[in-house]
Amino acid sequence: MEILDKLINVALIAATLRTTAPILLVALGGSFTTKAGIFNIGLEGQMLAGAFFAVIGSIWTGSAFAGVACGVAAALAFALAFAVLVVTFRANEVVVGLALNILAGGMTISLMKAIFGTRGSIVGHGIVGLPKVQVPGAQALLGSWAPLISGFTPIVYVAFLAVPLLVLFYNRTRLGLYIRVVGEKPEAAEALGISITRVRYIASLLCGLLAGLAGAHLSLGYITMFTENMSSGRGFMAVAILIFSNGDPLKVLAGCLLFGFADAFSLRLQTFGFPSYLVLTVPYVVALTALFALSYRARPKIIKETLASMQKLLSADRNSAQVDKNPQ
Amino acid sequence: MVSNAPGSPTLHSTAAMAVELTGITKRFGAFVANDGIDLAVRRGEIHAIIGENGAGKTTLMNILFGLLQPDEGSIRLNGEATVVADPAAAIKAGLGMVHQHFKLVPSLSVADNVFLGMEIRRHGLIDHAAQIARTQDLSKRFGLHVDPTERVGLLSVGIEQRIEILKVLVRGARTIILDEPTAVLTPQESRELFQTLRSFVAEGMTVIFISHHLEEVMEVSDTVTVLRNGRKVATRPTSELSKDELVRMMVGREVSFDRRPRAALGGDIVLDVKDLWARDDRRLPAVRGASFAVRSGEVVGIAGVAGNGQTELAEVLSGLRPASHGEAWLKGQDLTTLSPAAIREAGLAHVPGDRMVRGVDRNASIAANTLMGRQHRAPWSRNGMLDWKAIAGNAGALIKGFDIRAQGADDAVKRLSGGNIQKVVLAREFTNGADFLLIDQPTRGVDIGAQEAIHDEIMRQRAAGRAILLISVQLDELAALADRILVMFNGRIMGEVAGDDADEDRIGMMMAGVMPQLEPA
Amino acid sequence: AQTKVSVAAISGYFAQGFGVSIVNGLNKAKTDFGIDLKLVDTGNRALDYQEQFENLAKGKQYDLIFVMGWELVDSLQKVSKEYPDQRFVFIDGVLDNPKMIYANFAEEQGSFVAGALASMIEAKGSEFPKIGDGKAIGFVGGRDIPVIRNFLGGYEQGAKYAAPDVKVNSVFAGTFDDPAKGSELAQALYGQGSDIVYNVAGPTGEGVMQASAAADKYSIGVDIDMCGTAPGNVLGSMLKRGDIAVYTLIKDEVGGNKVTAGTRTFDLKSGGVEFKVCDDIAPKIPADVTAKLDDIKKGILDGKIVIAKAK
Amino acid sequence: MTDRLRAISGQIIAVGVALLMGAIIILLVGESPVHVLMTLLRGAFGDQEKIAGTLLQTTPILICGVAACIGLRGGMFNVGIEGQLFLGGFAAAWVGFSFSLPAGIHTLAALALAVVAGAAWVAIPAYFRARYNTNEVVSTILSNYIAVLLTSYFTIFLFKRPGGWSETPPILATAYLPEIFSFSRLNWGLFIGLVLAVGAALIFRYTSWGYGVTMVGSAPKFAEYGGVNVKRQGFVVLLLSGAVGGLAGGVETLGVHHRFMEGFAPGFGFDGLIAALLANGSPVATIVTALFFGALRSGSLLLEVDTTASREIITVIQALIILSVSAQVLIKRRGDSQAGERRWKF
Ligand SMILES: Nc1ncnc2c1ncn2[C@@H]1O[C@H](COP(=O)(O)OP(=O)(O)OP(=O)(O)O)[C@@H](O)[C@H]1O
Ligand SMILES: Nc1ncnc2c1ncn2[C@@H]1O[C@H](COP(=O)(O)OP(=O)(O)OP(=O)(O)O)[C@@H](O)[C@H]1O
Ligand SMILES: [Mg+2]
Ligand SMILES: [Mg+2]
Repeated sequence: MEILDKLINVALIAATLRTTAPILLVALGGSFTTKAGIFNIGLEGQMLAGAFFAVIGSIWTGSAFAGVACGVAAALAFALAFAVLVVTFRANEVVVGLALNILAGGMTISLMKAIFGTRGSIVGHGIVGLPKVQVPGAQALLGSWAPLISGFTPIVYVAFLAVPLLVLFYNRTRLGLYIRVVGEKPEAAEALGISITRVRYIASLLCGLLAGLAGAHLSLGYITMFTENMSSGRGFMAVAILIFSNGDPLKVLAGCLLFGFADAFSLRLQTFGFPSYLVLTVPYVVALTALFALSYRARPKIIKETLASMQKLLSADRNSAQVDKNPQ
Repeated sequence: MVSNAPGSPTLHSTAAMAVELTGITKRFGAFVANDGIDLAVRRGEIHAIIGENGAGKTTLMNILFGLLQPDEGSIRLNGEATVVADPAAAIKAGLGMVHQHFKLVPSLSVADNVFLGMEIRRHGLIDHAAQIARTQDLSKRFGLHVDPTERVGLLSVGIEQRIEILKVLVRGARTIILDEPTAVLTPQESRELFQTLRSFVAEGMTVIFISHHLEEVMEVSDTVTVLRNGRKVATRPTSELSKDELVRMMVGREVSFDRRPRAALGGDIVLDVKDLWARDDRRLPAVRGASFAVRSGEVVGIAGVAGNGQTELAEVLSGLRPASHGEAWLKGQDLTTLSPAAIREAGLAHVPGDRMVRGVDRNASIAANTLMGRQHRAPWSRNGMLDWKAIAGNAGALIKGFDIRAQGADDAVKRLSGGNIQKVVLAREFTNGADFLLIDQPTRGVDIGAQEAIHDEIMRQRAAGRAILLISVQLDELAALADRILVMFNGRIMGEVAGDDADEDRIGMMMAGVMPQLEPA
Repeated sequence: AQTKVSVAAISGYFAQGFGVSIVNGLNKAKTDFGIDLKLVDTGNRALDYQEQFENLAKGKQYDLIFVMGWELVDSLQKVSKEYPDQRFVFIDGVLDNPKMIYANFAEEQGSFVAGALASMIEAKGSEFPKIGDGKAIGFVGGRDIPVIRNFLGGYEQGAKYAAPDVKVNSVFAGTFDDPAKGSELAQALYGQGSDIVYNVAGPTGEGVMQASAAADKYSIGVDIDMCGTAPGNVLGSMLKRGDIAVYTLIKDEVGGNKVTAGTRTFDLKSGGVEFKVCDDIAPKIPADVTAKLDDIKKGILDGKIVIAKAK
Repeated sequence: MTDRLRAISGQIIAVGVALLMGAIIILLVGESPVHVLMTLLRGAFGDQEKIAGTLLQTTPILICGVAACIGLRGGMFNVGIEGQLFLGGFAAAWVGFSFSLPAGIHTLAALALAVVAGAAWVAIPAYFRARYNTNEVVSTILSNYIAVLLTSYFTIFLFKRPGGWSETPPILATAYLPEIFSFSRLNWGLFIGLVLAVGAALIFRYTSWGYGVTMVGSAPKFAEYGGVNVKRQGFVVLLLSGAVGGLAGGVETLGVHHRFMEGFAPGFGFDGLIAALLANGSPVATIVTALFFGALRSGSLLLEVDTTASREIITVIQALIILSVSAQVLIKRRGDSQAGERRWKF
């Protein structure tokens, strides 16, 4: 019991929110491309580029928010390259995504070496991190639960607020609707004169926007530094979540919270003497298990749909049976 | 610009005409799909267009709706000469088209689909409530009963069609084109559709619809236009016509049923199908209790309008689709329990209907394509090793034997013309020694010369004692080749006609869903 | 006789704490003595190492080649046999090859002091600002590898020696490259009542330092002076003076005092390892703690306190 | 034939474009492209040792590339070669240091277990892909992380060499893959890679099974119609791909490192996959692309020593090559409707 108390507490939930935020942002970005029918495995690279250029921008301008803008711009450039190759040139999405990931890794290190004369990480150098938002009255309102809503950097709030906004976007805006249509039934979009190319470009760029924010959050919000490969597979994790959430914002949130929790929880497990390397596999194992479990569970849905269509058919069949029995 | 100022109906003498097409010609390469067609549709009528598969109906409607541009001819809409550059222009001019293949988004609600592309918005956000309300209004007004909030993915085809019609109405169409609207409907749904079409006319709108179901045409249309081989045969008021006359105009007396000479061979039963049922991809029953037998040395034809379960039947017999009920015995083995490979082993050769997807690997060579299905058999394969020399040699022989126009066995299939691709498939399947040949649309898209060659080859196979099931939407093909013709409609076998007195009226009626008068037993 | 000295250094870790201090020492030597200096980054593929050594050794243009990182040992052994005249300096360890030069660091000594200070402060409980009554201190390692275990071993022994009832909670990030994870690990430790966390995790450890500021708890830096990363929250840093090591070696070389095979040990005694309490913290530390810490340092120097090395 | 010629010349143009962009980047970081290029060439082919070094680099890329080709042939994207390589490497090392067997047999036994480990590691993703159409790209990527951590765990917690770095005890000499030359670590692994590449090409071309798999990859509906069990062959192909991935790891530990080291070969799986994609899935062409990447890598080792440019520049150029090749392969499809395009099946 005492162990449980020590494991599961406000700090754990706050940690879950923190670990969730970057994956959530990048996964929500990927939601745009997923919904538009593009498999975007290049999220990792966009995020890494975002993280790097956010730091550069922050050093350069001395402003965290200008840094974020730089990071987003870099991720947008990657997203644009992705869109040009995948949408216009119809290159294979996986090849382009992987290559852009490699490019981001090599480029950040090269530039780091060119600019700072070293590789590895950029700390100090006048990087300005994002401020933490203290929600007024949180302490008074929630007492010891205040850390759940207060004390995060702005991008964390953006990440969580983006979920309902995306729900609204997909359900209530024209562009959101078109993105869904283009991904789900491009023939319908084409027949109605909706430009598939244009919508997919927009979706790719929106994806870059959020992936860039996610990267900037890693290097200016979560902590204030850049390290080579600091995205550490979060982009791939997001892709996994996108696949079984099909890009639905609420399901994306659920998936990200699951992995955020698995991550935060597994880190705490280590203090109880479990071997570090095994504990570190937990989030990946959870992701894989969820992926397999959900693809297995997809079957009952098919069965359900079949039953529904059977019922419909039975009524239709009765009609035609009547026709058969009473030939004119 | 189409301007039809209200209150000046007599501006033009032809203003009573909603649509006037003059001398429309459309060529696809050397092929003439529409050949100088004139068509006039009066305002406020239901105008049916009928004709065999490939007669040019869809092409003509696509031209009217701006999806295709005519090579020759002109279009007047409501008396105004109009260039219909694209569907947007057609919509602006008050036309609406319900396509043969629906273009709905399954995950969206009915109302969202109806308003897709012209959403009602408030403060920049889509106003679902308003869309639902307007959908509700429209569907009430025209008796198109749908629940606007329901997700389209869960609805039946019939309701999907209503949504397509609503889409057209919402865009303000006064003239509505429906391409084979009843092909996918149950009789009940068809009747409801006609109800709706009549209500359109009652509101002063005009309806053009394409159908193969003559019963329906007789029942609902005011005027009928018959197309054949890209030409217009006639336009007549429906009331002046009988079903028999329609069929005659459609099929055409002058089409010779070039029947191949033959001796009766009918040997042992090779394929015995008993009460076979199967579902289509939407999991709706597509084959409903088919029972028939095919003997060696016999060609059994299956006639029917495309989409009445023939494809599914062929897929079940070749193991590509599970049967939901029933049996199909091929030389002592029940095909419904076997894998595609085992069925081939048991003695099936199959010429698939969708040859580009199922019939070939377009990127592979002719040699590689002729290997499929026999890659484990000598002399092409020994101990699992392929003998490409033998394969290429065989492919070369097939190219000669079947007159395939190609540079050689190494030629990629994608470089061949459609007819030659079909010959590659036929060559492969006809030479694999199977006792049962399942042939689906052997001459679809094939030129006349090749058609002839293919027909000859089928007859040679018959003479060699093969049992042949020939599925075709072309009546003359069946009449020329089949010993017996089964007619499929809506998944059922409606009846059987002997090949040598193929009565096209009778077949046509059965194809249109009309039961033949049963001879007293 | 003053000769032009040419030096190369090869490692995969120049960007991480200890590597940074090595690079600092090399650069200082370069400015002070005008030596030729070449830094070679090995990357992280074991397949590449040997050829990189050969590329360096082949031209015989470097008087000394500094080598840092245990994963290079294998290649180093092979190439040093191939090029017996080439002098290699292996930093941070001793191998069984008597022909090589070793700069060995007693990180367990400095870590012992760090553990002792941390546990004594923790034992004070709420007497000391920001300290709770959890009676635990923490440790965040990078990858779970022997050299990091050696830091942890010294830290644990020191903690136990100074305040036996203070528990040491140790965790590993599994990576040196994920500062976000370092931050999360530290916050987890703080959340479980460890008020002081010692990081030995390279860039991952930067996350630990930043987390101490965020959680307003204490951290202990490693390798270089990290007091500036989170002022007020860093107790001190366990300095591993790679800079001193390379600088002195090069200085000898430049002075005509050619560096010869054998082991140079850099420990508390020689100043190669040092625990530095941050200036802003020092005044707050109770006198008894300071006194005992001095005793402990003396004990280590005298050899009275024997610290077991991790294998 | 002209098609192929056009494809190959397109490929070469694309590589040229990428190199040009690389040259511009090199200029931007303040080096001379010519100097960089000459250094690269010298580093890759300067003398017999350099050439052997290039071949040494080529070996794992080639074997991983063949693994990828096998998957691609059957329409499967095995992005998990990395993980299979790590597990295969560990498995081979384990046999190498745990058992004493006669020379030759020992090597074979170790390689055999590497193969089994690689296949076993991909078995679950392969099963779910074949049975439930679970996206294999994601499942194999995720399993990479687990594989790397798992082998680290084995190495450090279960089998660490006492007093050693994060590595297992050395394997017995009986399990070594013999070296080819006295002056290089280049070993029989290269022959294994070449035999695999040629063998895979021959199997795909000259066996009935290979024919079926090729058809599953290029026209699954046609294959199904022709009686090929599409699901089973998909499963088998991924398994074989994983097996070869495992073998790549075994070759590295038995031929080069003679032990398993934590995190010893990051990125080879991805290099191999990309070499295979660049070779359009042809195992024989993969020999060329792997050699190209091997030369780039080997040349870059000298680059670091002889210029101020970072080796990462090579990574950048590599990525640019892949991007421009991927764009040009499909360039003729521009302008078609995108409506009918296959979406990724999730
Ligand atoms: N046919 C189309 N093809 C592709 N995208 C489209 C199409 N029509 C609109 N969009 C996209 O949908 C979004 C909304 O477009 P729209 O032109 O309706 O904006 P608007 O009417 O100016 O919006 P608002 O009413 O909010 O000011 C835009 O991002 C636009 O790019
Ligand atoms: N885009 C095209 N390219 C080449 N040929 C075409 C094209 N569209 C139609 N055709 C050909 O034109 C002829 C008429 O086709 P159309 O679709 O108009 O026939 P239809 O009367 O609607 O037939 P069905 O009853 O089968 O729908 C057919 O032979 C068809 O193969
Ligand atoms: Mg039709
Ligand atoms: Mg048609």
